[in-house]
Amino acid sequence: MSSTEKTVGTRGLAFNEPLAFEQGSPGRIAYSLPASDVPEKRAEALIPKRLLRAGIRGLPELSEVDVIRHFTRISQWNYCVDLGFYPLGSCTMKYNPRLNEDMARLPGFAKIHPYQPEELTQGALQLMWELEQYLADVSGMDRVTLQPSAGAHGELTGIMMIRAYHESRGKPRKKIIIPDSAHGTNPATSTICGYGVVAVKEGPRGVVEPKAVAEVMDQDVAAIMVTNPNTLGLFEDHIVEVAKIVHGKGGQVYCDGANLNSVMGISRPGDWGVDAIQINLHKTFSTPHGGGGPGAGPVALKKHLAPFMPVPTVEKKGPRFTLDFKRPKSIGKVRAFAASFGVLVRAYTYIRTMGPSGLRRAAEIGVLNANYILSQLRGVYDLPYDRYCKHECVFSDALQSKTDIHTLDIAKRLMDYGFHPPTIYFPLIVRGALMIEPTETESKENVDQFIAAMRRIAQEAQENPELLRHAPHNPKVTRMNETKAAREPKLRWTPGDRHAGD
Amino acid sequence: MSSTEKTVGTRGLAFNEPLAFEQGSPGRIAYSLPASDVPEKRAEALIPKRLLRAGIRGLPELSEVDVIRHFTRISQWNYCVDLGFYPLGSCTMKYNPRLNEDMARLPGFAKIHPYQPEELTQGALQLMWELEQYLADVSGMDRVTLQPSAGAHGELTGIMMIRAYHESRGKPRKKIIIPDSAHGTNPATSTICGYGVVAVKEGPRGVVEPKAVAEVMDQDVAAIMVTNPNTLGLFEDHIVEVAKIVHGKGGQVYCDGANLNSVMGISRPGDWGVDAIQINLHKTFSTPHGGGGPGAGPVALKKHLAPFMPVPTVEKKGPRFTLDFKRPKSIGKVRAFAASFGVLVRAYTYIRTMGPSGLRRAAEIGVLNANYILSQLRGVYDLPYDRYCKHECVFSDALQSKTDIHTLDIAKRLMDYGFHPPTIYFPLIVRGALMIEPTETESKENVDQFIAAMRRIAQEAQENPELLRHAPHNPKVTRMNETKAAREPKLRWTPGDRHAGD
Amino acid sequence: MRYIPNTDSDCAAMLQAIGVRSVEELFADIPRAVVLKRPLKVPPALSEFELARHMRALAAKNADADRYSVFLGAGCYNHFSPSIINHLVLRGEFLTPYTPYQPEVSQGTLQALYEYQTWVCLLTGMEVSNASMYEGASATAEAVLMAQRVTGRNGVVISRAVHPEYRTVSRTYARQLGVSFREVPFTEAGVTDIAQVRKALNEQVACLTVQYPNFFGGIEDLAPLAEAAHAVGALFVVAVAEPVALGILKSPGECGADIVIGEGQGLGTGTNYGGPALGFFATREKYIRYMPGRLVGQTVDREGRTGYVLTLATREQHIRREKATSNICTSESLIAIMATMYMITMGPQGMRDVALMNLRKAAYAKDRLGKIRGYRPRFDGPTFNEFVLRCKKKPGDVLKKLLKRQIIGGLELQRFYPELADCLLVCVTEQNSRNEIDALAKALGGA
Amino acid sequence: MRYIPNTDSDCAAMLQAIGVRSVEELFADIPRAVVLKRPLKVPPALSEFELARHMRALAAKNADADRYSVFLGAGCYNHFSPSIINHLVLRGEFLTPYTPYQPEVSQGTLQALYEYQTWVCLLTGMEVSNASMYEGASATAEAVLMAQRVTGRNGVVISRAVHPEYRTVSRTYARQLGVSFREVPFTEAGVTDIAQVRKALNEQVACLTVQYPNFFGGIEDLAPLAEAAHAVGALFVVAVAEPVALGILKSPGECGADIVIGEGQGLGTGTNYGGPALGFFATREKYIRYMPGRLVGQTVDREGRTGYVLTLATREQHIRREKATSNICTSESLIAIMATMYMITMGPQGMRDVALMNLRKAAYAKDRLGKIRGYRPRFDGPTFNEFVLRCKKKPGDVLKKLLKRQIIGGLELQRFYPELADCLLVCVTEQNSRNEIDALAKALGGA
Ligand SMILES: Cc1ncc(COP(=O)(O)O)c(C=O)c1O
Ligand SMILES: Cc1ncc(COP(=O)(O)O)c(C=O)c1O
Repeated sequence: MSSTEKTVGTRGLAFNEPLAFEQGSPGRIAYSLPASDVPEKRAEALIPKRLLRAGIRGLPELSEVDVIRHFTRISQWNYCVDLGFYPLGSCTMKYNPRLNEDMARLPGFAKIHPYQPEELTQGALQLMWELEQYLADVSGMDRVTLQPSAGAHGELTGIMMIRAYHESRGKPRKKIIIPDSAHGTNPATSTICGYGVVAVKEGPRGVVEPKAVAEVMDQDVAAIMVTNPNTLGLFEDHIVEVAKIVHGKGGQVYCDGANLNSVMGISRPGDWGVDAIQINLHKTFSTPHGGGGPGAGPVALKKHLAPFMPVPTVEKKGPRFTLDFKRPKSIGKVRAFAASFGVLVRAYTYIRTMGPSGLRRAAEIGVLNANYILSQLRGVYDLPYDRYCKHECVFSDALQSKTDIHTLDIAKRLMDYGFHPPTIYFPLIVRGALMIEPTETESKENVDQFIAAMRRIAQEAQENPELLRHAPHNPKVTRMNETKAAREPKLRWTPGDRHAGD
Repeated sequence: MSSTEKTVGTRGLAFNEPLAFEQGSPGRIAYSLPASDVPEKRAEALIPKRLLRAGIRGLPELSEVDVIRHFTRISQWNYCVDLGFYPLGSCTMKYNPRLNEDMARLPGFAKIHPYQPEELTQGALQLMWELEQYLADVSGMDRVTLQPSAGAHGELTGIMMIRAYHESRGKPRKKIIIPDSAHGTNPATSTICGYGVVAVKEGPRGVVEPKAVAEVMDQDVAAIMVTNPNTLGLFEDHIVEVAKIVHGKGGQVYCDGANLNSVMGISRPGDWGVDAIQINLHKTFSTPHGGGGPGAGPVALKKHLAPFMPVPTVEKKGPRFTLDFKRPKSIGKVRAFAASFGVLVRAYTYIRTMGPSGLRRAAEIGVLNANYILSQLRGVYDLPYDRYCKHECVFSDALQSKTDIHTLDIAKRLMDYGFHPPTIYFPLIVRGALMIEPTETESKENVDQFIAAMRRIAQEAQENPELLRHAPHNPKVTRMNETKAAREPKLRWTPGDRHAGD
Repeated sequence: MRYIPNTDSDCAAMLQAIGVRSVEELFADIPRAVVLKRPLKVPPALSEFELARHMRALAAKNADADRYSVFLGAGCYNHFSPSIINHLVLRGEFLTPYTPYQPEVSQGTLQALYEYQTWVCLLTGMEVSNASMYEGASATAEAVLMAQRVTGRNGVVISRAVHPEYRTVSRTYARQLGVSFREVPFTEAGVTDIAQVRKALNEQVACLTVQYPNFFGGIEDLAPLAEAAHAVGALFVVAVAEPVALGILKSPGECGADIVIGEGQGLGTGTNYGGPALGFFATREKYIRYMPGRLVGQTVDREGRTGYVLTLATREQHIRREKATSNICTSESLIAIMATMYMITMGPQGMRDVALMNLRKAAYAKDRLGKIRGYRPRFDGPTFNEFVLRCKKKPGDVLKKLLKRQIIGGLELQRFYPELADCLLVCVTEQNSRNEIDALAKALGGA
Repeated sequence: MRYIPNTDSDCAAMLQAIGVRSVEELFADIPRAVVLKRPLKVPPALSEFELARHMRALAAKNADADRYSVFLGAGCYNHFSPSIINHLVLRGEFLTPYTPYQPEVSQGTLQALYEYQTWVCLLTGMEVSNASMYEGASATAEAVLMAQRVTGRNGVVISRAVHPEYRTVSRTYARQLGVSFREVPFTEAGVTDIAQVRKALNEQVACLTVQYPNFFGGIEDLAPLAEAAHAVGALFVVAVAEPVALGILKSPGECGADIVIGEGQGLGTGTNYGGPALGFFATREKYIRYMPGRLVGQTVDREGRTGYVLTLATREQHIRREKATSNICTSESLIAIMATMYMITMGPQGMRDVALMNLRKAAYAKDRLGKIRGYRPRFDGPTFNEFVLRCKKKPGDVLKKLLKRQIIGGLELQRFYPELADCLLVCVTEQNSRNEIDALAKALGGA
């Protein structure tokens, strides 16, 4: 692609690599185990034969170097934060510090068992207790449950607690109000919690209007789930009033805290009137996404919801830390054991690295980067809500669709330039949305390179639309047949499959 | 390259990345240091001003993620064992076990100081002492100095000891006999040790003939340096006789042990009559090459050379291990401190992983793989010495040069197929040599893929020679202007350089 | 701040380009009343090596398995993870991408997850697997919800030999959806009482859930349980908290399971105080569209090259919103990839070997400890790598004495089973040497 | 064996293709008499986790800097290495290639080494650097040999304040080439006695070699030394064992050095019981063709794209054989790359900060310890992060007492300098906290 020549993206040697299951040779091994130091009884001597299997048919037999090569090769097919700018809106693809990985691997954190006696896990408990204090202050809330394993899991936990709260006061109520810019997890969560969904539209400024909420708010509404800053990257500036309206009718305010990163240290959900909020540690607190998890979604709460927290909570008794299981009003548990502890260690390390001013600066610079992109692409791409944004800015393909170039084409073309595409076609309320979140860990130079690529693509859309329609050209594979994938689902290799490489 | 489509090599997204020195912004940082806990005196208060500098002008200023990306991106431009078959003859590019890396990083090995008292380094000393025993048995020698930092360093140490030995018996003598298939380090070593070089030609079977040695052997010859198995991949089957001839005139037999991997556990230099041999741990014992070191080149010795070993040696006194510096005949030292210890830890780990039968099997399978390649490419490429080989087989471009295709073209084309080229144009005695060492860590399938690529290249040489002349096509860059590099040497960035990416 | 590249002059240039004088202006939309007027109450920043020192000190307050002999399992197993897994998973290319929404630049993650789905099927004997769930307990809960969707029924019969936390989590998830649970007891063999199961099953039951091997290490005989469930039209759900056992045990699929869920932390990831973990979720092809979670499918690109994509997303929250099969979004891809590395490293032979080694060591320990005065196995059925040990002395006191010898001897069952208040649950894996077992025996003899 | 993929049936197929019946036939050329008839005397293979346990036990017999306060330097410095370096260097793409003979598929290593050569020049104030040598002592020896080649002279004047091992190694290397050494003493300021240097220099001298900072931590005044050497036509060689000092000290190049060599283990690699280490070697452009070692040069490919190659190989053994400038082949690329990562991570500000921190902590310690009864600084000149402490009590006894408090207090100089038998060499880096220094002072006060 001569036109991308002086940009970040180019082409180089890559390696084809079939499925592991299509490789190997019988008897080849990559593992080692000690010789048995106990009597080598036959399995049949210990377990009735009818309960035994011969072996796991189909697992490949490779040597150690084969395994190393397999995963090293396929890893190179991935784009990632360690390779470049990853402006996936709402996903907060900030740099994932390596120090956090080291800390999570200390034997005293990695090689401990959740059922060890408390006196042998004081370090782990202390870390969790302190992390709870930090998150409580960042969110302006009273307590935090560290148990949920991701953002959506946190939402679930939060809404369950709200339900339990309402139940404790008589009845669970029936509905949850959700603005239609919300992430899909919000309505899905409501359903699992047994609630119906009442949609509210954002107003013309891209935020929820108190009036709209007042119209739908009644005694059947258990809560509003509001994302703030929202998925348009905008601060819900009526949030305080909205909260009052909801509280006025006995409802609760749940905040989807996926975008907390842009107000951290600047403004606190607790002060907005929020009753519960999940905090995505894998976004705001820098733990790696790992291609889709693990994450962690602690939920911060106001006092009145604290009795309903899942067990155990971590408590400090004098110099000692303990797990408290005796919480009669608790909703129960949303996962086994205390939490996704390894993720907590990483987030804790991050917070201790950043300190109070570092956390605030992260918010500020993330917002600055987003507004800079907004200002530099204004006019080049359609900007449905032209206001200062927070963590991200949302454009659309309205200008390009005139020449039949769509968001998808723009996204794919960005790959050729060496960038990961933004989040696309979300939020749903913006047709052909391009949702761009730079985060604070990108330098002005990187952001400028991205802006330059976006401008060139806009130009290409006019001058050479075919180039975009056939993009991407640089990655090892180009656009995938998604229809075929969905119509003829092939979800696993089966013995007898032809080699995929053919 | 449609013709490489179903092979290992292909193209994918790669990233341009300028020099680190061309990046950054003043004031940006990637490091952190604690606040000072001692008085913050000005440097001028402690050191006369005229000895101080303002700062290191020209170093770039990056953030942590910039550093991560810089090195992650450029790393992807490298071929490596972890990515594929690397049949670089004589270099023994076997798999480098990851476990070895972990062991070398244990704080008890990585965070210890060479001048710590012996009672606080008993583990390190024990490891070195045991490693000496293992290497002594593998080589069939009496003692081993672990001090040298690479193969050539071992040669130097070995020849110095031989010189010291001769001096102790009167005079150092003047010359060293070196077969002309030898690696360049052998003659270079001789010169540094103050010796002239007497060349002997290999016989028609590719090995040194006793007669040829007898002809040049006299009282002025300090030693013969013989590589066995040699750089043609052949076992010097007259070695015992050659050693007798050399010993007969009071000379010493130095063996370049770079290829010990192919006879390990099968036959021992000590039994051939060798007096000293260096062992390249980064070849035979699996420590990683790291793009050109670190290595380690311990020298194994017969008893009569032991007094000349560099200090310190590691000795066992009862249950205790000590460093012995009191060796009056010692040549001195060839490096500071005891050895390239971290490399020794890796080699030790490897030996303990392999055990006696594993080591032997490594030799056997390496030789089997080499002979298999030899048998499958015989006739496709010219084979100057058609005999069973040891660790490697050596072809030439004689058949291809008829169509003006040369070893270099074949080598570059292999890259397109996803393979690293063999060692080329060495040994010098084979015109247009292609020296192929598969090692034991390659599976038959990998070797077969390589053979298939070599055959297709031979075919392409006939059918489409231009394709080869312009190879490689898949890597990020193609053939380099080496003449320009040598004629107008540009060996460093200087402030003011244009961006290299332009 | 080393994680934030922009310098003051970078910021100044950007502010100018935006047309504002300060960053504060960009926050002007936040109502004044809710602007925080003080710094966060978080300790001041520490430099890298101060922090590392602090963390080492904190970690040292925990008793790790390098320093202690640990005989705890109970849903979190201390298996050996080959070194290469940690090295491979630390590659930034695996560690730092997002969920693979853009397949052209995510083929590494996608192929790895396709391989994950494959081995989950091979291991469990099922037809399809999703690309991971949070962990075993919530996966069990999701299985209950799925059974409810498939059958349209609201009853759940669950064995008391299922991990107590799996049961708690299932209840927590399912209560707001009107699911009612009935628990069935275990027998003196330490397995689910099938007679009681049969009594509990009826046409209102969506699923029967058991664990395999069960919480006591006992090996359920799945086939008759499957039959019983199917007889009333209920789904048979099998939870596998210790998948290493499936290296030798007949797969649940072969025994008639309809949904197999479980926990994969033992496959390469380690204990980590219980998380991150790995929920797996497999079922029969006919139920695909009821499944929660992400699915990776094989397809081709425009030039016909094989590749992988996220597919069948019409089940998921980001498309179906309130009608989704689950609200799950971020799951446990990296842990799934680690487990894939583990399974591929182990291969069929390694999985068999490690399973056998667990079986034998635990058998040796059960035998050895059972012969000590005052201790004997509580149940008489076959077990895998865990067993329940009845103690004459108070289990809590026994454990405390063991601690003095750097032995963490097991779990007090009183915590979950009042009727087993005199019992310990003891787990032995390939990481416990015979010496350790003998030391435990000796210490118990003296305790 | 997990490192050897070929199975028996793979082998059988290959043997058949070759046309032999057994692997033994492939070894038939080895004379029977020298075929080994027994297995190697090496312990039987250990599985990964047995071996890891064994190694941990072995490592635990060494006192590491995580558990001890270490005040040892003397050519091997315990500096902090940022976490990212270890992560980056473990990427297989850096760890597992060979020397970059094939530039098209080695641009990563080549660019990194070009960057290495660049910062070595910037740090030392020289014009060209090679791509690494083994370590500091042998690099010093190679500098001597190069000076001999450049000047055609055989005399070397070397300061006694140069690291004793550097001097020993230089002698070991140079004696067979007829080089004679003359050592010059140090003054009461702890630096090279320039009057004695002037006396020793003459027209037979190839080079004057000093260390900067010197072995006692003293900061030589290089400019007059350079002048003195140049006055007799000798080269001025400066060894830098502690390059962190160059974060604040005037560069040797600026002071007139002709060759600067040194040791870079402190830049990101760590102590590792002394190795692997990193020899650096820099000189003036006019001497390029006399230089030992590999050089990376910038050039363009056929399509005009910037790239890097190994160049000027006509100096090297593989081309010039016995006429080469050195026999060095494999050197220390990976350690050079780690040091490059370190330098780029630290940047100009970081290098200045860390140097200042070393200076200040050592100054604090020198002051604090020098005030204790029975201890005082041996020399009165300025020092960087090391200093010589004279003790009333026997230094050996003092050290032994400190060990009881987990303090490794320094190096007994008696080992190398009989005249300093009552002295310790004490090193303080940024890794020694004030608390540690105070604990050392307290212990000395009591010792
Ligand atoms: C606004 C919003 N809410 C919720 C979520 C769900 O978070 P998780 O993926 O951690 O479950 C996301 C994640 O993309 C999000 O962007
Ligand atoms: C035959 C032979 N001898 C000596 C050497 C030099 O070894 P090193 O590079 O470890 O110094 C080599 C390395 O390529 C070699 O192949």
